[in-house]
Order: sequence, then C-alpha cells, then structure tokens
Amino acid sequence: MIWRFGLFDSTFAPLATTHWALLVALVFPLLLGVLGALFPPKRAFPVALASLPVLASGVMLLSAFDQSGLLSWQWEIAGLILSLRLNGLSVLLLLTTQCIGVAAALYTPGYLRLSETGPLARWLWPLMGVVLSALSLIWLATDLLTLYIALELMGLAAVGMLMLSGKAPALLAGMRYLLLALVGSLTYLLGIALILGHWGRLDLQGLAKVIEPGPVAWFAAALIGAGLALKAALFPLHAWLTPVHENAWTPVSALHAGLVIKASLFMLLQLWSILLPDTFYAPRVIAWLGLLAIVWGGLLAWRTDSLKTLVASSTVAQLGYLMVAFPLLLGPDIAPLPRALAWEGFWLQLVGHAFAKAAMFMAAGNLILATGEHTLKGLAGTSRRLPLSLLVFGIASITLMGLPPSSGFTAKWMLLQAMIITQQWWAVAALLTGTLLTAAYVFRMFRYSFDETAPRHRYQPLAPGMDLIALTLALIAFALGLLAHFPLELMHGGSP
Amino acid sequence: MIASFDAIEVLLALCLTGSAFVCLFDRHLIRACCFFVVFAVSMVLAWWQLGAPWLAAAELLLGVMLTSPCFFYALGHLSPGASAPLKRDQFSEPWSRVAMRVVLALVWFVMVGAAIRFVIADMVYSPAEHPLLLAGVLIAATALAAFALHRHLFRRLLAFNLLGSGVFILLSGVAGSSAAAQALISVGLLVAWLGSMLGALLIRQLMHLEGVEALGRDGEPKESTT
Amino acid sequence: MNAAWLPLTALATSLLVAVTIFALPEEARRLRTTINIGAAVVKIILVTLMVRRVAAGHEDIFSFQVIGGLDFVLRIDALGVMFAGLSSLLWLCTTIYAIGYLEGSANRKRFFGFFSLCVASTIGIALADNLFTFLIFYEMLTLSTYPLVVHRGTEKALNAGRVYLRYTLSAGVVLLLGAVLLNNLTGDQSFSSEEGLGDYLNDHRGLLTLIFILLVSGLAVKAAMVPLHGWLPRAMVAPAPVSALLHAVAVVKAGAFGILRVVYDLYGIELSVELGVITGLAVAASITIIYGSLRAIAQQELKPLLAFSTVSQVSYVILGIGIFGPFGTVGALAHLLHQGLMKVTLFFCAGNYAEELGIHRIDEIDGAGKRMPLTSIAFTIGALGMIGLPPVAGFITKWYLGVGAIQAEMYWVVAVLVASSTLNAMYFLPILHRLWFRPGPSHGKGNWPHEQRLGRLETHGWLLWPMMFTALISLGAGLFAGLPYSPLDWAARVASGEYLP
Amino acid sequence: MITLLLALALLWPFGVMGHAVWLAYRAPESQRDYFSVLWLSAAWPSLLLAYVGEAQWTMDAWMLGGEWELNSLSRPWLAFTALLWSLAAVHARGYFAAEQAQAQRGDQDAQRRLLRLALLWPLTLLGNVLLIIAQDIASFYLGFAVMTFAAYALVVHTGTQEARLGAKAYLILAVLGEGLILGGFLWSAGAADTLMLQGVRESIVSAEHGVWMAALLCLGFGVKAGVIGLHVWLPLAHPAAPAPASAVLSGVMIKAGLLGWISVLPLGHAQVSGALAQFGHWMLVAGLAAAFAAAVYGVFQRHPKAVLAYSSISQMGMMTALVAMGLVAPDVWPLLWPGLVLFAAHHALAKGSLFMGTSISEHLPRWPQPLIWALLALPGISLAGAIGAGLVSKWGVKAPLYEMHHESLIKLLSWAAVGTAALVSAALWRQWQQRHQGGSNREQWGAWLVAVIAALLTPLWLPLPAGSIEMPPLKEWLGIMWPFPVGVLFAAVGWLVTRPLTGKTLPAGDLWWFYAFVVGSVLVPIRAFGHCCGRLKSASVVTTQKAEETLMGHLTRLLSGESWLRHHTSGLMMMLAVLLAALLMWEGQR
Repeated sequence: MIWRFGLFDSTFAPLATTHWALLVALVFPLLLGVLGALFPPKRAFPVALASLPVLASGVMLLSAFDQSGLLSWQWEIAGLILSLRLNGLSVLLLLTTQCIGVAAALYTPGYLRLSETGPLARWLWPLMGVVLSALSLIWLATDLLTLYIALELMGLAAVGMLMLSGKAPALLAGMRYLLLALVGSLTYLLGIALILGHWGRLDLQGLAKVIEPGPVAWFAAALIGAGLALKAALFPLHAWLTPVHENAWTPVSALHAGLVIKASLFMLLQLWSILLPDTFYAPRVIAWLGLLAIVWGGLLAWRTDSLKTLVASSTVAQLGYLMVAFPLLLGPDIAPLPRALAWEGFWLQLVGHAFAKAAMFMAAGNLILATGEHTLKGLAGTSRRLPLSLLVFGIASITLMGLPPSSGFTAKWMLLQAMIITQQWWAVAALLTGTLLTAAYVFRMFRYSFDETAPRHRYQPLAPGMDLIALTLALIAFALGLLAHFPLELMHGGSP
Repeated sequence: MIASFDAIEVLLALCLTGSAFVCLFDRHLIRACCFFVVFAVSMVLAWWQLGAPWLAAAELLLGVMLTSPCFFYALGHLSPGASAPLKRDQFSEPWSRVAMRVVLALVWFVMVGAAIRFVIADMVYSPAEHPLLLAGVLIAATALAAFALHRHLFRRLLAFNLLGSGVFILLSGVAGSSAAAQALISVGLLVAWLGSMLGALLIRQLMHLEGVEALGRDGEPKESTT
Repeated sequence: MNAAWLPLTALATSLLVAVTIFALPEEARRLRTTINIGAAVVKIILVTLMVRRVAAGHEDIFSFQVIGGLDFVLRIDALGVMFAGLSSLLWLCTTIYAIGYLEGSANRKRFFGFFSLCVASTIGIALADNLFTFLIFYEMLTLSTYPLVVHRGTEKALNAGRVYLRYTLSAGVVLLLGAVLLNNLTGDQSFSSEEGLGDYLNDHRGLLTLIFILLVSGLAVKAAMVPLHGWLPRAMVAPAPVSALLHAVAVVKAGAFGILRVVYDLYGIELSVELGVITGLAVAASITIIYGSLRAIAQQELKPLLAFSTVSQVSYVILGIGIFGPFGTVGALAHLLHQGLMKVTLFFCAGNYAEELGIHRIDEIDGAGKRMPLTSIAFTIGALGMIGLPPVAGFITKWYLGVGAIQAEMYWVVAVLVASSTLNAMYFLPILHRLWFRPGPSHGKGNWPHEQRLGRLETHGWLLWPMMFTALISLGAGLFAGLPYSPLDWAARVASGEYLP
Repeated sequence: MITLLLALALLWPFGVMGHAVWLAYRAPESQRDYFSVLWLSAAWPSLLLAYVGEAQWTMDAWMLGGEWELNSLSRPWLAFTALLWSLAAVHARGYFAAEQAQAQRGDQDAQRRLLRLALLWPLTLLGNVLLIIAQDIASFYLGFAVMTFAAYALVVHTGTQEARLGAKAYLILAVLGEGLILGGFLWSAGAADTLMLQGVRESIVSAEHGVWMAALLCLGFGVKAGVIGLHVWLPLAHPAAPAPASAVLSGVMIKAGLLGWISVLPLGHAQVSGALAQFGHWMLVAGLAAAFAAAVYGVFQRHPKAVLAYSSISQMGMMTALVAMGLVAPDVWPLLWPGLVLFAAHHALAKGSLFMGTSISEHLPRWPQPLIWALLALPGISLAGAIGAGLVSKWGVKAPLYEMHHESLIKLLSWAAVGTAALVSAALWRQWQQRHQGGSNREQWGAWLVAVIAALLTPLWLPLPAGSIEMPPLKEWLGIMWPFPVGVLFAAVGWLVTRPLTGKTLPAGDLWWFYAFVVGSVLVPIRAFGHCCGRLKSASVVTTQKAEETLMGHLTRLLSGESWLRHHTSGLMMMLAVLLAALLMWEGQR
C-alpha cells in the first residue's frame, strides 16, 4: 500500500527544470491570485493567458515523472524536514487540480460580471490562488507538518471563498464550516501529536518504516480519521456541506466540491495506509458509513427542491462510493488483483467525480444565473432555451450515475470487480443502489426541465464560454471512461 | 528542585484548568472573555515554564494581544455604535444533550488519556509528574464537549480556542519542545488566531444582518432547533 | 486484411451527426436535413461494404485497451451486420419520416440530435464484440432515448419517461452486475471466441446459471418480456417516429439482440442447452407472446395496441433462441429483421393516421382506406405480416420457428405459434375490416377527429414514401425470401456459423 | 412460352386490379365501368394455361423455395376453376348492372362496394389459381390465404345484417382453419424437414404422429370444404353473398379444401398405417353423415341459396367420403381420383349455374316459362346424376368402387344422391316461390346458359388423362339414375307431410347458433375474470400509490434528520473517533 503513495526512495534526482516546474506549480497560483486581486480581470482571456504557465508546469512535471519515475525533494530548515514527492498519483491529482482550477478561474470573470457580486468579489482571486496552491502542496507533501500547513491554508481559504457572497445564510453556513473545519484540524493535530510524541518524526517515508501496529498508532489513526472525515464531509459528518454550497458562488462550489474535500480524503487514506496497514474493522466502519452515505445522500438529493442542494447532496453520496472501497484498500487479506483494481477504481472515481462535479456545479450555476430561479421547479421549460447547460448537466450526471462510457462507469466496474472477487456483496449492493438513486435525482431534475407546459420566462443570456468551460470539464470526465488507460497508466508506474 | 518546579506546574495547570472551565461554562459572555485573557496569560507562562520561549512569545502575541481583542470585538465592545452588544447566552440545552456531551467528554478524556499513557509509558505510575499534560487532556476533552454542547456561536468560537490551547499543551507535553512540535504549535496558533478573527468578523456581520436573536442558532434560520 | 476504420467509421457517422446537429442552431432546418439524410445514406453504403466484407470472409476489428484486462472492441461479424443493416436502413426511413412528421414543431434540434445518438448506440450494440462494449452502447441507448420519449414535454410524456427509466436503468444495473460477475469468472470474453464458456461448466454451474439469469433479465426489460414490459405501452406517448424506432429497431431489438449475443456468442448454444436455461427462455417467451396478444385485444387505441403487439412479437425472437436447432435460430434472426420492418411500417401508418386525420382510437378509423389508400395498404401488409400470413415476411419466421420447434420436439411451441396467429388475427382483422369495409367520414358519415391536408397525395410525401418503402420491403422479404442477401438468407448464414464448426 | 403464359396468368389479375384503382381515382364518376372487358378477362389467361400442357417450374428465390406444376391433377382443376371464374365474372357484370348504374349516378355506397368487389375479385382468383398450381407448402398456403381473406369482400358485399353475419362466420372459421392448417403444415414439414407438399404426404405416412398431422390438416381444410361441424359458414354466407360470388364460393373455393386434402393426405399410398386407415374411416363416416344430415336439414330451408348451400355441404360430404377411401382402401385411389376430379368439376359448374340460376329466377327474362324452369332444373338433375355429366361422374366414382367391391359405400352414395335430388327440387321450389319478373340482361343469362351447358358437358372439355373416364354402360344407367325420381318424390311427400305443421322454419347455419351460444357462455366467465383482473389492477395501483405517498411522507420525515445531523456534527465526530479507537483497540487486543 505504501509504495502506491510513492513513499520510497527515488532512483533519480530531479532536473533543474523540474525544480522550476515544481515552484511554478506551487507558487504561481498564489501569485496570480494576488495579481487578480490587484487587477481584477474582466474577461476570460487574460486569465487563460496567465494560467498557461501553471498548466505548463503540470505538463512538465508529468513528463518529468514519465522519464524518471518517482521524484522526491527534501529540505531541512531550522531542524525541520520538509519533503515532497512526485509520483503518478500526485501528478494525476495535480493535473486534475490545475485543470479544474483553471476552468474555475476562466469561468469566474463572466460569472462575476453577470451576477453583480459586490465589492467582495476582488477577494475571490487570492483565495482561489491559495486554495489551488495548498491543494497542489497536499498532493505533493510527504511530511505531516507541510500537510498540516497546507490543510489549514486550504481550509481557511476555502471558508473565506465560500462566504464571499455575503448573504446571511451563507455566513451562517460558513461560520459552521469554519468552526467544524478548525475543530477537525485540531483533532487531526491531536493525532499528529501522538505520532510525534511516540516516534519523534513527521516525515511519512520515515514513519512508514518505523510504525508498527500498536495502541498509539490506533489512537492516532482514530483521531486523524475522525478529524479528516469531518473535513472531507464523510457521512455522517457531512451535514455542513449542503448549506455551504447552497449560497456559495458557482466557481467556488466547483472547486470546493471537486477538490477541497477530496484533499482531506486523500490525506486520510494516505495516513491510514501508514498507520493501519492491516486492520479489519476500521475500514469496514468507513465502508458501512459509505453505504449509508450513498443512500442518505441520494435520498437527500432526490427529495430536495433546490438545484444546488441537489448537486451538493450528490457529493455526499459520491463520497460514499469512495468510502465503500476502503476495506479493499486498507483491509487485510486482500489479494493483489482486487487491491490494484480497487486502488485504480478509487482514484478514477475521485478524479472523474471531481471533473464531473465541477462541471455540474457550473451547469447548475449557469441554469440558476439564466433563469434566476434556485428551485427545480424554476427549471421548467429550460430544455428548449438552455439546451447546452442541460447537456453539460446531463453529461456530468452520466459520470455521477456511473453509466457507460463515463469515467464513473469504468471506476464502478473496477470497484465492482474488486468487490466481487473479495465477496463483499453488501458493497456491491451499495454501488448498484447508488446508481439507481443517482439516476432518480438526476432525472427528477431533467423531468422538470423537459416540462413544456410551463410559462415562459425571460432568461438572462450567459457570457460566452461559460457553458463551454463546463462542457469541457464534463467531457473530460466522460472521456476518462474509455481513456481510463492513460490516467491509470500513471499509477501503474513507479513501483519500487 | 523538582518538587518546586512541580508546584509551579501544578499551580499553572490548576490556573489553566480553572480559567478554562469558567471560560467555557459561564453564560455571561464578557466574563468568559475576561477569563480567556487570564487563560491566555497562563498559557504564556506555561510555555515559558516548559522551556519554549519562542512559543511563549507567539502565544503572547497571537493569543493575548490579537485573539482576545477579536473576542471583544465580536461581542460588540470595541466598535460602539454598532448593533447591540452581546451579553448573555440565552439558550438552554435539553438535559439529554447535556448528558450526552458529558458522557462524550468523559469518554474522550479517557481515550486521549489512554493514548498518552501509551506514548509516555511511565505516566501511569506518576500522573502527577505531568500536571500540564493532564490539564491539556482535561481542557481538550472539556472544550471539545463544550464545543459540541453550545449553540451560541461565540461560545463555540471560544471553545474552539480553548480546545486548540489544550491540544497544543498536550502536543508539547508528549513531544517535548522539539523543532517539529514548536513548528506545529506555531502554525496552530496562527491558524487559531486567523480562525478567531474570521469568526469574530462573521459574528459581527451576522449580527448586523440578522440580529442578535439569530446568532445563537447553529442551524439555518428557518429550521427549528432539535 | 483488417479494415479497422470500417466499424469505427460506421459508428462515427451517426455520432458525428449527433454532435453536428447539437452544434447547429435550431433554425438551420435545411442543413440539418441534408446532414441527416446524407449521413444515413453514407451509413447504408458502409453497411453494404460490411456485408460484402463479411460475405468475403474478412473480419474487421477495431480495439483499444480501456483498463487492464478490459478492451473496447468493435468487430464486424455476420450477426452484427444483420442488426447494423436493419438499424441503418430503418434510420434512413425513420429520419425521412421524422422530418416530415415534425415539420414545424419545436425542439427539432434536440430531437434529431438524440435520434442520431440513438442510432449510433444501436450500431455500437451491433458491432460490440464483448460484454463491456455492449454494455456501453446499451446504456447509451437508454440515455439517448429518454429525451425522445419525453419529447412532447407533457405530464403524460414525462411520467412515461420516468417509468421507462425506472425499468431500463434498473435493468442496466442488473446487467452490469451480471457482466462484472462474468468478467470476474472468465476474464474478457469476446463474442467471437469459438469455445464459449464450456470450460467453466463443471466448476461453476450455479454461478453460470445465475449470471445467465442476471444478464437475460437485464436484457429482457428492453426486449419487453412479461412481466418486465410495463414501460413499453406507456412510452407510446412519444412521437410516432420515436415509437417506430423504439419498437422496430432500437430499444426492444437491442434487448433481443443482446439475448441473442448472450446465448449464441457468449455462452454458446450447447452450454445454454446444457444449463437448461434455454427452455426457460422459451417458456417465458411463450408466455409473453400470449399475454401480449391478449392485452392487445383489449386495447381501444391504435398505438397501445401496436405496443402490446410488439411485446408479443419481439418474444418470437426470444422464442427462436429458446428452440435449439438451426431452424429456431434462423427464425429468431430473421424475425429480428422482419418484425422490425413490419412494425416500423405499422407505426408509420399509425403516425400518418394521427397526423393526417387525427385518428388515435380504433373506432375512429372507419373507412380510412378510401381517404388514405396507400397508408391503409401499408397497414394491411404490416398487419397481415404480424398475423403471419404469407406472403409477408412474418410468415417466413413463423414457419422457421414452427419447424424448428418440431425438430427440437417442443410441440407446444407450435400450439403457441398457432394461438398467437389466431389472437393476432383477432385484433388486427377487425381493424382491417374497419379500414376497408366500414363506411366512414370519407363516405360522408361523420367527421375525422382532426383532419389536415398535409400534402398533394393522401398525406405529406415525407411521411408517405418511407412507409411505402418499408411496407414493400417487408412484403419483398417474404415473397423473395430465397434471394441471396435477403434477411432469411443472411440469417441462415449466421445460423450455419453457429451450428457448424 | 408456357412460362410466359404462367406469368401472364398470375400478373393479369394485378393488371385488372390496377385498372380498377385507376378507374376509382382517375376516371370521372359517370364513366366508371367496374366490370369492363378487362375485368372480365381476369381468369382467361389461367383458363388458357390449363389447356396448354403440363409443365413444371422451380424458383429458389420464391419464399421458401417455390415449385409449381401443371400436372394431370392440377390441369383439370385449373380448367374448371378458371372457367367458372370467367363465367361468374360475366354473370357479375349483368348481376351488378343496376348497382353500377347507381354508382355512376354518384351513389357513394355503391361505388365503395363495387370498387371493393372489383379489386378483390381478381385477387381471390389469383389465390385460387396459385394454390392449384403450387406444389410447395409456402405457395400453397399463400394462395389459400389470399383466396380465403380476399373472398371476405365477396361475402360481405351487400353490407346488410345477414351479409355481415355471414362474413363474420366465414372469417372466424377461416382464421380457425388457417391456424389449424399452419399447425399441421409446421408439424408435418418440421418432422420431415421438407418444404413440398409431396414431403408432407410422406411425412404423414412415416411420422410417428402422422395421424395427428393428418387430422390437423384435414380439419383445417375441412373448414373450407364444409366438413360437418365446420360447415356452418356455408349456409350463412351463401344466401347473403351476391349470386356470382356464391357461385365461385360454392363452386370452386370450397373445392380448394378438397384439393388441400388431396395434396396433403397420403391418398393411395401403399404403406398407410393402421391409425391412418382408422382416421380414414372416421373421415368416411363424417363425410357420409354430412351428406345425409345436410340433405335432411337443407330441405327445410326457405332461402333457395341456403338450400343450395346445404346441397354443397352434402355434395362435399360425398367427396369427403371418396377422399377417405384413399386412406381406407389405398388401392382404389389410382382408379378413383379421375372420377373424383370429374365429380368436383361437375359439381363446381353445376353448383355455379344453380347459384347463378337463383339470380335468374329473381329477374326472369321474357322467355317461355317452361323453358326457363327446365333450364334452371337441368344442372340440378345432372347433379343428382340423372343426366349428362352427372351421370358420367357418378359412374366415374362408382366403377372403381365396384371394381374393388365397396358395394355398401356405393349404396350409401346412391342414397345420398337421393338427398341431393330432394335438395335441388326443394331449391327449385323455393325459387319458384320467390320468382320475380324482369330486370335481367344479356350477360346475366348468357353466362348462366354457358355454365349450364358446360356443366352438362363437363367430361368433354375437362383435360383429364385420356381414357380415365368413360360413359357408363347402358345397363348401369338405371342404377345411377334412380335416386333422382326418388328424391323428388321424397321432397314432394315431405312437403305434403310437413305443410300442415306451422311453426318456425329451421334457421340457416344450424350449429352456428349452438357454437355462438357455447362461446358466448364461455366468454361470460372470461369477461368476468377480465373485469376482475382490471379491478384488481386498478386497486393495486391505488394501493401502491397510497403506499408510495406514505413512504414519501416517512422519507421526508426521515430526511429532516439531516438537520439533526447538522446540529450534532461535532458530537458525532467525537463519537466516531471514540468508536474507531475502541474498535482498533479491541481488534488489536484480540
């Protein structure tokens, strides 16, 4: 399990250009964000221009990984060891982050212009930059201190972003999120404290070597697990999520639901794979909760009247798919084949969901922006007027439903296969139920949109490209299904 | 020598615990705030005592000088003329919730305590040798329970801060004053301050938008509290 | 020589059309029509090419790896070409018909976009070479037909769409489970592999049976087998071309075709017999045939009647699969095409009656033969074919099914066939009587419900010619069944491939 | 050459139909001559075909593989069929003259009826011709089906209540018959893997269940041939149909059933099994029963056409018995069949002219009455075997039976001929009672006259194998002719005896009413069951909807738990941590 996270010594030292690429990937979003605050862009093309180097850095890191396999960096500052590594998984997640981040950034100018956001809009850029930088750092960092810093940075910036709309419900939801996020990270810190106290080090690679199962590891895992579960909105600690998204700006929601909560999940899995290499019950508990999450999230989304709540609740359910895979990733006595399948399926699902959810939020935002209605009923007749937004929504929801040929399907196929090999029938049932529930709420929404009997409204025209950006994201999620070979290839490579 | 140190530590621990408890459970918000200042000052001393002057400085700066004013600001005492200042927490919790939280606090206390027992194996035999550590565990558990119990946003913010301090004490207790621990704690302090500041701003803004009445609710304004 | 471009191009033709249509503005009517028809013609040419290549013994494969041990494979084989041919031929007809039918109505862009997508899915289904690929297009079909079913956007249409999804998506889930189970058991199993799954019989008998039941019940929903048929009559609210396509080729046939693939190409017919599942299939099909006919008798409206008739008729294909022996197979395969041609004709006719005269109920149809003679002749041909009377194509399949049943010593199947013919006659002949022998509004008795003069002939030419074409083809497929490349001939070719080594 | 003629014979009716369509849509109303010379000529190429010679065609592309043949059986059959069709067509031109005039004046209803008839008449003919020449199952079945269903238009023509009832009875039984035939064909062909009628015959002999296949086919064709029990459509349809339609229906179309039997039953086959012979006996009994029962029932009918219909049943019964002999005594068959064909041909023409005669008696021409009535009686007398072709055909079947010593059957047949005589005299009597003057025209009586002559002279023109038919020796004449006077006498006595009895006459269609009653009473519980199912369904729908509503209510309440979760998130996190820790500890300590 540990080698999959790239926690071993690398064969090659990174080249000079790779250093620069790393720097750009980590720092540029932040700088650009600050720049954006100083000179808020009015159109998409300067944003596109500015984000080119970021994307280029991602591609360079990809090619660097391609050439030399695992890369790692280590610095010692005042007795502290900070370390980063670049393996297939982190490249994949980094690229995902950059793509979605750039898409959200491109989407933002048009959105801000159309939705009359007020003076706080300026703050969005730096916060977005911080979130993206912190996310990139999380995918790369391999010591607990850096992870903690990045996590906190990301959390605070995310809270800030989500509250920018400034409405009372948004503030209240944001306040709840803030407090819970902070408490979550303190719980996490408590776990770190135990690790630091017992083994006296924070670098994951070293820890992976020294940690043996024992009470300390277990307590630390429990604390870290609970804290990060809270931040990752895992059922039943998910309840803060929907109100937050209900009132947030669209690009912010896209980023948050697509990436931010995934970062906590990523850390959770990474740390547990170090702390709990072969435990039976803890992953099971998570998986059972995942089962409930699928059902609960699905039901919530199914019965809601608000479009954004629907999208947000679907996140809860989708996280359930990931949770259900935990026993396969962490449990004992899993044969290599199902474990590999589950591992690949897990990340494919995560990445696919990130893209699809971002696209879905954007599509939903477009619909809301155009119709001025937040409810599903307000969508009546949109199929005629806003076909593209609906199409984007539809393509994204194919991924969420896990219907072929989307990435959701391929991921589900792999997960199912792994579950069947390991005979986890309840997990199979959960996955299949999830499909049906997802279809239920997605098509409930479409049902409203296809209603031709509704009265006509005046729709606000959308800025050019807003739909296209969402479409691109949705198509990426979609295409990853058949082209799953390429992202998964990344994760094959780099075994020691 | 050791005994005297112990005495000071015990005193500090008691001071910390006492002020923390008042801070957490006093419905009079201004008084709770004042006790937070006391708590923060004790924390400065405790860091000094634990041999981490850098942390003491940081605590002085961040905890005493920056966070405390945030609270007063949140209560509406630093910007006169704004909407009515907060005075008391008016919410009464159902007994089941209270009981549940008490149980949780106890269990949590036991759990963290047990965890620390495994980290520092000799603590079982001489719990009194680590009074600050013990206080940290106690404060952390209580603050978390209080956080879960309270519905008033301000009190939750306060509880979060105390929880943070408890965790920091605990961290330094188990990890000593290594660079890594200090770095973690410094980051934590910074985050706590940033969080408190953000929280205070939010509380003010909410009060401005929705009025005092809405503030305590930890739910959507329209929902009934369960 | 492997022409990998051929299956891919065939698939891409309609996919690209779908994308192009979505990209075009709603008003670009002429361009859209040109693209639609042009692509349909190109598709037919491609399918002709495929037929020639298959007949010449070539095997064209396009494949790439999706994940380890799982490939996306398109392969041209005789069975697939059969289905592809049906779908491309009917695509052209239905497209032309739909252009005429939807003249002047709203949302045409959406309609034609999803229509093309739907056809792309059927081509994919036809050419898929493993269960994974099949599943991809099978689900794509579900999704692309939903907007067509709810096209009208009325309450009734939306409810029908919901029911449709409930059935098909649940079925998709069951199918997915079966597919994954099978994939776990056997690895990636190509439809073209000769040995079938016989090697697994000894160790995994129960599991194989379970998988078979899962797969077939998943497919049976689309094939509208009782009791999983509930969506089909409801889906009749869709516009006529959609019903025509849904019934004749796309959805129900996809289900039946899937069962064909599972039995013949995945399990292998010997294994299916060995497992004993095949008799169950035949019994289920028989029940469906009789039940569908009985329900059809009770219908008051034309389209639901046709829908129940479809329920009954599609199970002929399944029945043919359930009959072990080359004749049963030939019957099943030929009926796949024959039923498509005849049913599409009937639906076109029903659509024409509704459009031109506003006829929806059976008792409104009195004397329509005079007002719309060509439509009524086409309807008569279709109806007689459904009854199984010569010389329409339906007779040919009924013949082969019956003979196959006798040779498999399943005598009761003959009774089912005869009973079904009689029942079909019981609900079609009264309609024909009304059409031709009853005086109606065209003889000065009463008025048509909603008469329009759509064209110089009895109705709009776009509506008329496709219908005439399919009617003639279904007549010709029966009259000249012995010609080379006729549906029967091709079915025999496929069947000989299945039974002869 | 002959192939061209065949193509012409089969395509010509299409041309005729095309012309009719053209008339209906293009020609002005007043110039629509539905029964033009072209229309009359529909059957002429077929007639020609019958006399050209023997030939054989094989077409692989045709349906399941076509094989058509003009042989010693199909040629005479085609000859009399085509002849009667031609004559009936000419007769129809006269018969429908009034209606045509009406149509030309613009009567929509008349136009509709005539167009229908003009279109479907050639189609029926086409089916009839095809089934005669077909040697493969598919073509035969095709011809049979086309003829059967197209003839519906002929029966229902007038559109009156009776016509609709007759047509309904016809159609229901036809569908039933088609089903039985299909079943029989499938079974026998499937068992022997054959597509030819020849194969069916062999299959019935060799197959284990051969007798059942034979039974299915027999019953299926029996519907057409009016086997007792399945004959009920005949007396219902004939009186209602127009005279020319009745003529072809009764003259040639019911012979299609007979031809079906001859084609599919292994008649004269040396290895006929015991079961099949037993079946033959049953068939024999059924045939004779039909012959007698129909005569007894028929004489009491009021409508002359109904009487004639019963006469047809009776005659077909006799032919059934003769066919059955092919199974019971295979060795007699080679001698018997030419006689049977002659019998059928003669019956076709005679019955055709009798039916045409009914229209003559309704529109009597201004001729001397005795001449007319004598002419009207002639085919009847011939049918009873007293004169002309009847005499020859009777001898044609009797001679082989004598030769093989089936005297009892001969006796029975003679007594059946008594019945025939009684029936034709009854029919004539009813015609006399219901006669009308005037309104006749040339085509009407011309065709009738030709038919009468052709009937009387059947052996002269029927292309039977040379030497298969000979005149009866003079000493046998009495033995053949006696049933006629006896029959007339019987009829007269019967009339005198039953005249005082006033009461309702027996309805035409005898068993039909019983069947209708039985089916009706069976349908009652089925309908009730259907209603019950319907109610059950709607009730279950209501229940399900209610359950769904309740469930949704519960669900909504359940989902309000979301806000509980929201309020207790931090507490839940503590619990989760404790739970995880406890679990891990517990697992670790084990």
